Amino acid sequence: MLKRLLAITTLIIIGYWLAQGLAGVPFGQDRMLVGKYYLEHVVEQTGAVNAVTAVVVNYRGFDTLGEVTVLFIASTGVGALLWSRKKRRTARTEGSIVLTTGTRLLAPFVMLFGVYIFIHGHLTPGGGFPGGATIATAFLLLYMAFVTYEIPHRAFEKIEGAVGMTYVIVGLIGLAIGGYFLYDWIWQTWGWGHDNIGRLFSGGFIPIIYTIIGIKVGTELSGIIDNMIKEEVSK
Amino acid sequence: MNEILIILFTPLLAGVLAWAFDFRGVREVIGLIGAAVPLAYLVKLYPAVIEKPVDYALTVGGFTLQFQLGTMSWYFAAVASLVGLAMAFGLVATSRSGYDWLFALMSFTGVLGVFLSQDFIGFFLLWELMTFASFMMVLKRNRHESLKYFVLSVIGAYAMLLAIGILYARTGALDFETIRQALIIDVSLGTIGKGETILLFTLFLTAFGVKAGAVPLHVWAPGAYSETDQSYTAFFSGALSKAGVYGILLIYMLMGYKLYAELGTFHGHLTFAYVIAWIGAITVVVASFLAVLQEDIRKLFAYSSVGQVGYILLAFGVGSPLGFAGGLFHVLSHAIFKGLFWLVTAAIILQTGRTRFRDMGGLAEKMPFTFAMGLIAVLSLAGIPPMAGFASKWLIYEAAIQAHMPLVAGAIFLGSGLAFAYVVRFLYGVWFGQRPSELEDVKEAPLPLLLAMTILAIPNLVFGVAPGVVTGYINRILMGDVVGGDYYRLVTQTGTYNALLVSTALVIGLAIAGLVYLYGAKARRVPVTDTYQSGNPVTEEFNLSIRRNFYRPLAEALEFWLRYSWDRFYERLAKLSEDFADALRQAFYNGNVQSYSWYLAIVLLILALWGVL
Amino acid sequence: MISVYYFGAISLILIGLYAVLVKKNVLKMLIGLSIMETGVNLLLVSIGYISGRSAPILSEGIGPNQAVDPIPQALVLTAIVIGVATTAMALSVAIILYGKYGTLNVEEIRRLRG
Amino acid sequence: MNGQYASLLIALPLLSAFFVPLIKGLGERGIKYYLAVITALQTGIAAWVFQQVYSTGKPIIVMAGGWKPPVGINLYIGHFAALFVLIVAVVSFFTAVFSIWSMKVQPIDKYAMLFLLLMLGATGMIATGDIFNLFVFMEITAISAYALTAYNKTGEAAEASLKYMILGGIGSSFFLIGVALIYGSLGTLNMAQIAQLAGNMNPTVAQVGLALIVFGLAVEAELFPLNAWAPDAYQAAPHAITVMFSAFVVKAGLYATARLLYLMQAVGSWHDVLKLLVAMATLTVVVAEFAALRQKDVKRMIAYSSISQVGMIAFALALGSQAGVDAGVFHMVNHAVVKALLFLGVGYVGIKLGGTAMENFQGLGKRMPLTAFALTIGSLAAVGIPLFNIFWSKVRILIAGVEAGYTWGVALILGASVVEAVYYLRFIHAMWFAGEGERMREGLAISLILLLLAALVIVIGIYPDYIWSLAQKAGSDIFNVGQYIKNVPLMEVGA
Repeated sequence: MLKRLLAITTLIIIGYWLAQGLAGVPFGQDRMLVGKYYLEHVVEQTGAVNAVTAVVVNYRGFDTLGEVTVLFIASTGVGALLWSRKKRRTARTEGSIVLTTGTRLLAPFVMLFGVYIFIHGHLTPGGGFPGGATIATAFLLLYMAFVTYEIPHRAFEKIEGAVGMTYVIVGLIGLAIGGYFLYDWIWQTWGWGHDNIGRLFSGGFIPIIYTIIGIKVGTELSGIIDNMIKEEVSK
Repeated sequence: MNEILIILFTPLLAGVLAWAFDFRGVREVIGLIGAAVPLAYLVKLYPAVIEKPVDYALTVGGFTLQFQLGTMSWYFAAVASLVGLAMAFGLVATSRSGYDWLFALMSFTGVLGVFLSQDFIGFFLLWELMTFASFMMVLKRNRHESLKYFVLSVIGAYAMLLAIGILYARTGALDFETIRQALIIDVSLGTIGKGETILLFTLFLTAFGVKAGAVPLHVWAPGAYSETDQSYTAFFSGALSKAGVYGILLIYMLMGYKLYAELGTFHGHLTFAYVIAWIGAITVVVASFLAVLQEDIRKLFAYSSVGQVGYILLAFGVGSPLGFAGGLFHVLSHAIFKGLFWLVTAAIILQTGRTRFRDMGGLAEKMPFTFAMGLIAVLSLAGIPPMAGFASKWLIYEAAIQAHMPLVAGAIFLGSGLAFAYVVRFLYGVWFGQRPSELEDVKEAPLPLLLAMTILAIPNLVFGVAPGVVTGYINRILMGDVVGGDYYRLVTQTGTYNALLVSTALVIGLAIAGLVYLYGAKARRVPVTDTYQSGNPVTEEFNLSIRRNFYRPLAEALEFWLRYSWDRFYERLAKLSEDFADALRQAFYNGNVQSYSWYLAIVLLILALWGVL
Repeated sequence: MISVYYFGAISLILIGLYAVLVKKNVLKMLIGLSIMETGVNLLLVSIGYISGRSAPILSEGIGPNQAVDPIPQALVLTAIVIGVATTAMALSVAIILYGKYGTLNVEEIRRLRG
Repeated sequence: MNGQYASLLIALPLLSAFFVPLIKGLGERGIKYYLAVITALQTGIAAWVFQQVYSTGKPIIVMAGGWKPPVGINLYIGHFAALFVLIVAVVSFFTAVFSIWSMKVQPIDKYAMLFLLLMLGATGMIATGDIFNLFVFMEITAISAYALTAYNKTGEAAEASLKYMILGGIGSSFFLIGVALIYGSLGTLNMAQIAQLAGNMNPTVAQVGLALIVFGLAVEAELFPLNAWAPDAYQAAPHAITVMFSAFVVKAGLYATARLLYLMQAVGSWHDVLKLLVAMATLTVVVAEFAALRQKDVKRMIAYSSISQVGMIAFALALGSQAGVDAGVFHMVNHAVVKALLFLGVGYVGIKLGGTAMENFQGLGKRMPLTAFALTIGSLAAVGIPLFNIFWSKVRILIAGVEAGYTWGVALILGASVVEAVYYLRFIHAMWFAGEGERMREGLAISLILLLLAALVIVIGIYPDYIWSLAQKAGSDIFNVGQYIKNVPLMEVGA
């Protein structure tokens, strides 16, 4: 009991301290410095309408490269930790009728919707990560509905690796063509899609990268699900 | 000039080579050359050093290490390399592995470096090297003693490093010359306060006290001296303890004026010098008493070595020029007679394998040459005229009396008395009397060991008969005619000592006694139990003979004092700190993630409280 | 004295920390950890918000000075995925822990100590 | 080959990590050799960058995506980063060669991926010039460290990884709050611009922000109360990975703390944070040394000693003086070499004799003389014996410490290093003068690496000038922030 009281008092003091700090950063005030530059130049410098996507992929593309690596580490780590020679699904109860028929109907559309999200990343909110996550939910639905369903995890690992490599190769091409790593050579040097801003084929290499991220996140998350669901079968 | 570099680093190089080429013949030859080179170069540089000190600077790791061969450093280096050469010859006989050669010669470099360096970084580096090398010699044979030795000397070394840091922070310099000037100027400026000067003084005193074996910090000496290859102990106690004493001189040179200004005087003596004098006095008394009560030769000589270094501390503590002269002379004489003692012990242990009085006796016939060397060492330590020991002790007595320090002088007299007591017991217990049956087939010590003994015996005799040689050089060190007289006579304000006259009188007297003994007296067999019971019944328990508990009554008399032993105090302290460490570890790293996250929360709380308040 | 969004974000963080500090079960601690991460993400987004402006999609209606600061939203995208990654790793370690220790009580998982 | 090719330092490990799943067919040995080749390549690039930076004297600014700094993210590879990326690459190469022989636990391909990404994370953390990018690379390092700590899949490994995860998770969340606060008040994430604008920040926000950032990084840099996870993580991780932990993962955290600390000099409460850091660092040294005194497991003992030396580096870096930072960097380099040598040796013995308990090390001198010799050199160096490399940096740190007025701190550290001398010399005694055993065959590659590192330790010990000049340049790279701001080509972004 004493421990909880002690914890609460400590946290209240820490909370008060944080609040005092945050009071110096009043809510809702316009303190943008670099943000203003982005908003003013995003359309003509990157061709993307969605400023957040431009920042994520183009201006701060390095972060996203790191980001994709973090997820890659997560999926490899889970794979490494839960590794065993023979793993098999040991679920016994089949999904209810509603679930199985629903999944049969919905799975393709959920995947399609996921693909839609990351292809239109530079136009509408959301991008590679939410798109990938939606695809992963489709696979999760299949797992829950059918007892025997398994994703081809060897193939998924290969896709993951290949797609990751393409991301880095896109960066290296930028280095070769434009002289800078992750340089948007489609928009800057080749100048494609300058005319149809706001439509699909615009935004430089943002759609390409977001497709890469979408596929990668989709395969990785389903790989994690696959690793966690299966159990070691000692025979 | 890189002569200094050669002097300094040939022993180390030779040690490494000896360790690398660890074969029977090669190792010894390399070792001997390595030990001989410094002495040779020192002698070569003697004329140059007389006019102008030889300087050499070396930049390593951003620090400039300055080395200088001045009159004083030449003196200390010569003493060290003389004993080092004797040690090398001794090692040829006693050591079997390159390991001993490597670390013996590395400590040789360390000592030379300490005497020659003129800036604190070089001083500290070579000081640590010397401590580490001597520690490794002891580590090989006994872990507990070596760790005790290492911990105490590392505490000393780090106390010195702290003092160096403070001096560097205050004076912005590391080399002795600038620090000396800065401290003199500082007396008027007063940037270093009284408290800080006392702190600096205590830190330096601990550092050099540990190495010299002053009383509270002497506990490592018996263990370290007895638990290593005895011929190395000749160097260990002969030369390494001199580094501590050299440090005390360093305190005088660097901070003397500042300490005088800050601490003033006490009954007409410099306060800080008075402290050193008393530390020396207590060391002499305590070490001599403990030495007398020992049953093992090595322990006996270890305590006696600590006592003798106490003499030197006391001499420097007296603070008068004569005191310094006596102290410096005693540095030389202690090195030669103590080194000789340890080589004699090495020979005894090498041949008989025994170290306790109880198992020895009557070795004079079996090992006549070693006996002769032992006799010279005994005379020199006890301070009997023809030997160097007498001259230096005489100077120290003169200094103490002139400086009106009766109690301190009293301590020296008591110390010399006790020294005579344990030395006589060694003489009679080991060499004369009944020879145990197992020692029948004991042969004389091997030739290299005998050579080593002669190297140290000759100076005993030469400087005994002609002390003026040494005092002449010492006058040059102290830049003043401190001790008058020519080669054979020492003249001070309160008395003169004509060494030649006294020696000739002694020789004649001995000759007469020899004649009487050979022709007149009838030799009669004395049973081994012919003891001096003075009336007590001879029971099994109280059977005192020269070889067993000879000084038991003295021990009973000192019962009250012997209960408190520094050694046990330090052991308890070490155990306490180790248990504390254990408790701390169990408490803090208790393995529970929750408590770890609590530590994080506490740090956040501290930050919050600091921020909020 | 601070806006309700900040208050919400800070209280989420503190609730998460409370769970880590007090709860005995490892899974509850991990849930506490992810609550804390969500709290931090909410704080990050609410710092970027500028009152009276809309999402930074610069289609026809919205010009540069009608849009909210895009950077915190980009950062949050990354922070969320990091939160997912940490939680995934933590859960797989929890699986191993349960396999090897047979318990998830933090008090008993103490083989490495001292 | 203009400076931008330095971005290969990040691209190469990433590309090769993603490539591993595709070459899974090569089998275990193939992947291990692939790992060694990639780390060798990385060392080559790092050497080229090192030579480029140190010959021209100007740092390389890699601008990701071609955008000028405050708009885009820039990698600032100055004197420190060039030196340390090279150390990271070299140590990773040694550990890769070591894990060829030592790593038996399955899925080796995943081990290779995590190994490369740990190296990537550390390199990124050292090279980046943007706070949030530092957070992302810190997370890459942290998460791959979590996975690698638990890689052995034993109970202890999972427990150690759990501890690291929870403490690391809390630390990074609070670090993110700090970043949010700083971004909230300054509007920029680029380090150079933050250093410029830090002066006119609102004092309370600055104080909270700085405190939180330093708190978050202190968990990664193992300062006193926050390093409870470190001994377990070092002990439970595979032997090769512990080498990387102690050699550069901790250093990256320390560097980030120092970098951000000195960038925010203009903040009002800077000196108080420095004092707090010095206190924590001194406590780290003392507690870690005392904890190592009666250790039964040698690996955990050396882990504690590594933590205490890291505490000493943090002490030096937090002194707030140029001499202190130089000494700290010099100690970082020495510590990396010595600890790599020690952990490699202990790991090698751990695998060959099964377990790293003290009993296995009894009489090692007779059984594996080469490794025993290397371990002795390492322990003597760690204790700070002259003629070995750590002596020089330890003396410099302590003198700088006293100069900066922390005499008590230096006294405590000296007391702690006496304790360190005791347990290392007991270790040496156990190896050479206790126990017995017959001579065993020692692998060539690993003995070669051990002897190379031991030789490096002695060479730096005898002739430290070159490394000291590097450390001075690197130290000034961290310390004088004015030069840092001038080097980064900041665009005028103001409204």
